[in-house]
Amino acid sequence: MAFNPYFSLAVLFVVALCFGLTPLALAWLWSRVFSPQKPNAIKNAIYECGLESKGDAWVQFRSSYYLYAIIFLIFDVEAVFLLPFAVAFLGLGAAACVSMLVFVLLLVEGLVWAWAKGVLTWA
Amino acid sequence: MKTVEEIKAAIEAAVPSASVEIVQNPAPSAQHSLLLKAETAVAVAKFLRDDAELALDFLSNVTGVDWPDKEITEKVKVTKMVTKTVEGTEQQVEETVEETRKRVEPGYLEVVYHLYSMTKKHGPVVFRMRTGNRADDVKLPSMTPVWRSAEYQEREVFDLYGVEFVGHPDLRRILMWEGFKDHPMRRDYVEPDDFEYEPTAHDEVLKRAQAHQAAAAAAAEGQKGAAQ
Amino acid sequence: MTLSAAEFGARQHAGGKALPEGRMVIDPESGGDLLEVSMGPHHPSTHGVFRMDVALDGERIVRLKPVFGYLHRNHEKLGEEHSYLASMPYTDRLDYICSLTNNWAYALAVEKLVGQEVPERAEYLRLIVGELTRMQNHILSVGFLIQDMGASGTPLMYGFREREKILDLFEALTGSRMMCNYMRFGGCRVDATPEWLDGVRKVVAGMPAFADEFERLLCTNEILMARTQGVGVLRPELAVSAGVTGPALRASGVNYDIRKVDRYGIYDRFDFKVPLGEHGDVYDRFMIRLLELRQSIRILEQALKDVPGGPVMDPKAKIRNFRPKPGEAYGRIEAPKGELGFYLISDGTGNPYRYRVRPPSFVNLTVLEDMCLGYSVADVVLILGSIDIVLGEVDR
Amino acid sequence: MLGEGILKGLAETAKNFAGSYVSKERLTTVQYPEERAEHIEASRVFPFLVYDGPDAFAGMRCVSCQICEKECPPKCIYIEKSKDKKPDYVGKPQNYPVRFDIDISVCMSCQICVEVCPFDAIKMDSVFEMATDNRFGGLLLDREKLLKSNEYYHSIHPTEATEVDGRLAEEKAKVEAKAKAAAEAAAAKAAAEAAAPKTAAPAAAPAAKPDAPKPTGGAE
Amino acid sequence: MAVDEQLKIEMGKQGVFVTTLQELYNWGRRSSIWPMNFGLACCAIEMIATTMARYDLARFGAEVFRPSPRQADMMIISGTVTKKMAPQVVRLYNQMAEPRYVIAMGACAISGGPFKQGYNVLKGIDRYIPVDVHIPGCPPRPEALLEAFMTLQKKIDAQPLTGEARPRHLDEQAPGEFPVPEQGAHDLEPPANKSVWTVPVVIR
Amino acid sequence: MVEKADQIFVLLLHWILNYLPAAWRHPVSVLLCVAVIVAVYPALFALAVLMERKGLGRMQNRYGPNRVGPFGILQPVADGIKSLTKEDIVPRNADALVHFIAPLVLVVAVFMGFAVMPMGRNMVLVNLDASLLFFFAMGASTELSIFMAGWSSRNKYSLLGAMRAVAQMISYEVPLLLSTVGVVMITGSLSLVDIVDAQNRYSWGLAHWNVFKPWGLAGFVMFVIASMAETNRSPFDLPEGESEIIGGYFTEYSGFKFALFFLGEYVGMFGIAGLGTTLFLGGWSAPLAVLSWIPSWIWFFAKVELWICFFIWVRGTLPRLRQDQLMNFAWKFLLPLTLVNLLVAAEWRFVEGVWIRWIVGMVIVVGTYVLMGRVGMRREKLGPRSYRYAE
Repeated sequence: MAFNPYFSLAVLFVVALCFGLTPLALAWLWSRVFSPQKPNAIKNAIYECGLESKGDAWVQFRSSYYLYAIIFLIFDVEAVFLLPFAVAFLGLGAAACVSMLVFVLLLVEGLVWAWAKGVLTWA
Repeated sequence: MKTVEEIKAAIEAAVPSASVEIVQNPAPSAQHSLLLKAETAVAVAKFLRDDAELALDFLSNVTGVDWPDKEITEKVKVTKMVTKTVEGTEQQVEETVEETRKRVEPGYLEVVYHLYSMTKKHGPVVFRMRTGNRADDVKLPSMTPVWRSAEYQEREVFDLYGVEFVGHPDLRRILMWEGFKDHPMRRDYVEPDDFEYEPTAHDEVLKRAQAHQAAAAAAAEGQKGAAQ
Repeated sequence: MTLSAAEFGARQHAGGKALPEGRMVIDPESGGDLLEVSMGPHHPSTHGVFRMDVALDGERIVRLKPVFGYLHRNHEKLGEEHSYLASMPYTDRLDYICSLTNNWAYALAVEKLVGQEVPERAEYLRLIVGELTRMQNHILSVGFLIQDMGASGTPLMYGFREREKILDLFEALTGSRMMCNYMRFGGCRVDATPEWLDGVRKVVAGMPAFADEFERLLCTNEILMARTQGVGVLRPELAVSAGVTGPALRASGVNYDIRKVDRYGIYDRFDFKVPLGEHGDVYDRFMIRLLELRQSIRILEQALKDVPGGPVMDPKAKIRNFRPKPGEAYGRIEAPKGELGFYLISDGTGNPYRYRVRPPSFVNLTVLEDMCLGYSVADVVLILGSIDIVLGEVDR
Repeated sequence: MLGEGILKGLAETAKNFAGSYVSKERLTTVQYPEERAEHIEASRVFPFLVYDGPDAFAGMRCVSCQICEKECPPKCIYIEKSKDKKPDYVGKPQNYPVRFDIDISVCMSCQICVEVCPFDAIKMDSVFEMATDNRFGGLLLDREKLLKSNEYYHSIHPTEATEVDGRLAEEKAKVEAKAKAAAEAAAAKAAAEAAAPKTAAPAAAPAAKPDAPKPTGGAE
Repeated sequence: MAVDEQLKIEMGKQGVFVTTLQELYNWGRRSSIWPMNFGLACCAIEMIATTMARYDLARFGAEVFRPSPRQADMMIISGTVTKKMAPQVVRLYNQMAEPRYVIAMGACAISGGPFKQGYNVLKGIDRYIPVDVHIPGCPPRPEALLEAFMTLQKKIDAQPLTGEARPRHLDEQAPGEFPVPEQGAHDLEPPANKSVWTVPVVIR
Repeated sequence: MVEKADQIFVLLLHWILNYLPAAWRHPVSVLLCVAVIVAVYPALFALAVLMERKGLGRMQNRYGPNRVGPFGILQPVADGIKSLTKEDIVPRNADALVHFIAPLVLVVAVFMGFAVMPMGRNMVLVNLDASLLFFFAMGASTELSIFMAGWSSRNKYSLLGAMRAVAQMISYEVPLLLSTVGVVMITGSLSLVDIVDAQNRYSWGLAHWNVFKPWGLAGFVMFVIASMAETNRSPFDLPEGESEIIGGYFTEYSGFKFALFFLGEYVGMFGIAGLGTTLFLGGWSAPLAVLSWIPSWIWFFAKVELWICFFIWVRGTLPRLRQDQLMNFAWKFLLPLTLVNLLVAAEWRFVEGVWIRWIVGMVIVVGTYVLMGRVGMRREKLGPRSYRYAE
């Protein structure tokens, strides 16, 4: 009887979720029965070293964060291309390997370019 | 290193309008000081810093001192014209009488600076400045443009004594919170009264604690009465 | 948002541009939101209740305003309300890591005020405890610095391991681990026994091994070097103008050690050198402390060779009913953190008319903003740690 | 090479890790409630009052001169002087404290009270286990709680206590000798009695506190 | 909540269950007290020394110093609380999650100590927040802090889960908020929180 | 006998399943396996926390927890009970839903990774063909959870922590992934089961672990470094950065939600340690043929624990890096090195002769490392210094 392997994954997902939810539920139950939660304005304020928080934390961040994300994307895609090649590597000839090398070198060139442009300088 | 007298002479040679007084220090330390006028103080300070021989490049210490108004009781010999009956006739006679007079010597706030030289490795040279009085005429020139190290120390003097430094880049309270009204290091500062629980008090504190205790006891008594 | 023109002007004037070359602050008006964060008063690495109001651009410091006073305990006011003797235990609590050097500075100022002599044995004892204090302070400050850098306590623990040995010595001599209250005007409170001196010799003999261990653990660590070298540069001109003293000044290359300049106590009898930095960055300040630790060992080795006999207290000295003649005096020593001075004005009564402490940590903080601008949040805690402040002294 | 310093550091911590199983030097923990660090003689925490002999009240050395109260920097001592008198250790009638409170929630353990006491009546204890959840009751020590015997004093500060004992015995001997002389020569009796409190002053300064020129009792 | 009340009564009937639960609960929170990483002054150095090798607070499972009040169980007020700092201390205490404990370490934290005559020094943090254990000393030795820690553990052990004697955090009626004092023109306002600070009268 | 010990869990499972009707067997079998995963790793987490606290203690000349239960072994239990009964605080301005979901996402993601992990011979929940990719996919979603936590708290420190975390984790994702490509190239499979099987061979009594090959050794070292960054372990624990940004992304979490983060982080550590073990240290196989009698699952867990011990050791020694250095290290040092390592792996296949390919491989990888290290240090002007003295 062949079963879908994803069935197991689904079970694991559900169980792991329950694993997280059960103690939270228990904690909630505990607070309902014994230890009442006492929210108040000071307690539920944002913590900021003992002071009242000034200004909002949700501000626009500088673009350098996003540039990293883009380069990451490039290299992650590269890895996606690399992996099938890697799996088939033992069966491939030198020519295929060289062409893959060219592909990698192109990406390296991109990295060097970004490096030279200062994209990789964290501000 | 030069003596105070020599420094005074050098200053007066360099900054002609500066009139510098020497304040003698009778203690064995013999650290005499120069009393500067507020108007010329910055120029003098710059001279002290930049003069090749003095080279007092290091301002070590800035101190505020409060000298409150002093009530001086003194006996003065006064000569005045008195109308007297001398030998039957009224005459204006000059007479010298000893009178007890009370005089209020106005207080002032004083700022004392201790200078050293890091290049010449000598010091200290002490100079001081005085405000006109303790209430409204409390402005003195800031030394922060000359020596950065005065920045926080002058803020402290401003906070605790109330001396206003003209030319200070950022004169705010430093030790006490914003919104605090008093200058606690002044000698007439009245401390907040929170002596409710003082089991081992004496003197001043005892009196205050007792006042609190009496009030608390009365309140407790009153509550008891109300409950009954 | 940015530095006001006046502030900037003051900086320029005082011999230091706001920023050394190569560092720049992005004009906050031009775009990107600033994150206004308060670091402290409750913050793991502000060494107490210090607070810095910080404006961040990403993680970079655009503005940093130190806020003091969270430990303002009215030390000076209390000093004016108490007798000269009663202020001695309070000085312990100024820089609470090095109580004995505080004692020393205060005793020195009062002795200057009244012209009091100190017996030779007492001078030796003062020097020994003073240098022990310097050692434990430097060990601790380096430990805290690495702690701020994110090490999970190990260097700090090793530092405390050695510090406990020194504290045991303090306790055996003065009765207390931290608040020693040991010195008096004209000498020291109690004499040291020969066994105690042997104990000191033993601890001092073990110190070089510890310094070696510490150096192996840290000095060539690439992460540490990367974190500290070139960070928080303090240029010598600014340092002098801002009155920075102690290891922080010497790390910037200025040769100024009050032990050498004033030659107070009996420092002129011993052969020691003053290590000087070149770059004035956090690494230099860190290394200068370790090198000074070795110099302290050297001084102690020499001092412990022959401690003279005799009284530890000038028999003419007065303790109770101590009333100096009117006058004033400023006495200072090279405390582990820099120049610690006491300025006393006497009006002839039993209490000082004015009792002023010149705290090294407080004045050294003047340059904090200049050193931090343009660096990241992570560097700020390092720069602060490398200045080595103690809030008891900053706020008094 | 990059990473060399890191490896050196790792070796150092590994050495300490392994060393903690073999060497006392590398496992410095003293497990407090069960083990205790060696008692250091000079160690001081809070003050206590010494009494001689078996009876705490009769042997109380304090004559309530209130010097310590005055000199205490944080003002944590409160003394109420008695109206009547009781004999002190040399037999001379003296006042005694009806009330002697020390607020150890304020005490800064500075030892100045001990230093200024001309009667060796107040000494420093080495008990530090005073943690309490009773703020007002637990931290105000009254006379009964403060009084501890001379034997106890000997047990915590033997060297110092022996010196003090010697000094007191000397003083007592002097007084007794004088009294003897006085009994023999009735004329000198009055003079001897007048001088008795003064004898506290010239006692040889011991090593433990050689500095303080002993005040001659009372506030000067 | 009616259901909760019923549940409580039901559980009260099953006394044994509650007792075991109580023991487990008390054992759990007693054995895992995480202090807040919070140093104020001199005593903080001794507090740090307590966590260091010689004294090793970690033996009790309490070396997990949390920098955020949300995850901490215990606040060691280690040092002088000035009037400038007091509002922050009270706010931090408020921001801790229940159950929370306070140790006032050293003379300054209990009463202002040697600095109590100062104009900027709060005469005891218990004027604003409830303190569980006081340690006298200036500063207390590290062993004294360990002893206080064990005193706190004993105190926790003795706390019942239900009933009148239950601790503050289990009581729905007990206040969960402790007002933060304002910094006024001359002093803190109010000078004390009357609900936690009642002064006994000293007879003189 | 040896085989029975090795397969004890598998046999146990079969024995249980025998008593069930056939239709139930598969679901129950899955459920049991999942239950084991969800039970074993939290238990290991408790053990690791205790080990960490005690080990750090020993490194620092002290005992560490030793009072709660015998030798302190009940310490994690007490911590658990405490966390369970602690009040749960949600900041007023926070995004409550995201704030609630974030720890769950973390826990689920880290557990999902174990689905493809061979924990012993025949002990794997799902043998996917692309299990390596699956693992990385799951690992990447932990970033999401951390960002959710930091962002939703609306706390400035949390936000900084979240930003740091995202930047750090995506940066190290690349070298982490690329350092494993060499293994895939030589093994020719993305299935972790196949990768272990490929290493479970012996020549002269020594196993064919990937770490014993130049590309494997280099890959291993880089994997270790990148894995420390991926799991936010010291010296890459910037998102938490206690001394800088308080608690980072979990500053505002209390009670059991915080405990879940704590747990998730450690379980994630096991996941990545397990993956590293599988890829480079031969998974459940013994290092020496003579040691093959020890059950495979013992080998696996022993290696994982050893890995954790190394993490603890590093944590006890090293200070933290700074954000820009961290990023530079990933992009300018690790990434080029991983690419060079691909060359080495290719060289391994094409060059004949055991010794020659060994030497050539080592020369390439070590040479690049030394060169780049030297150039990097010089460019950043880093290095030991000498000091002058004034008299």
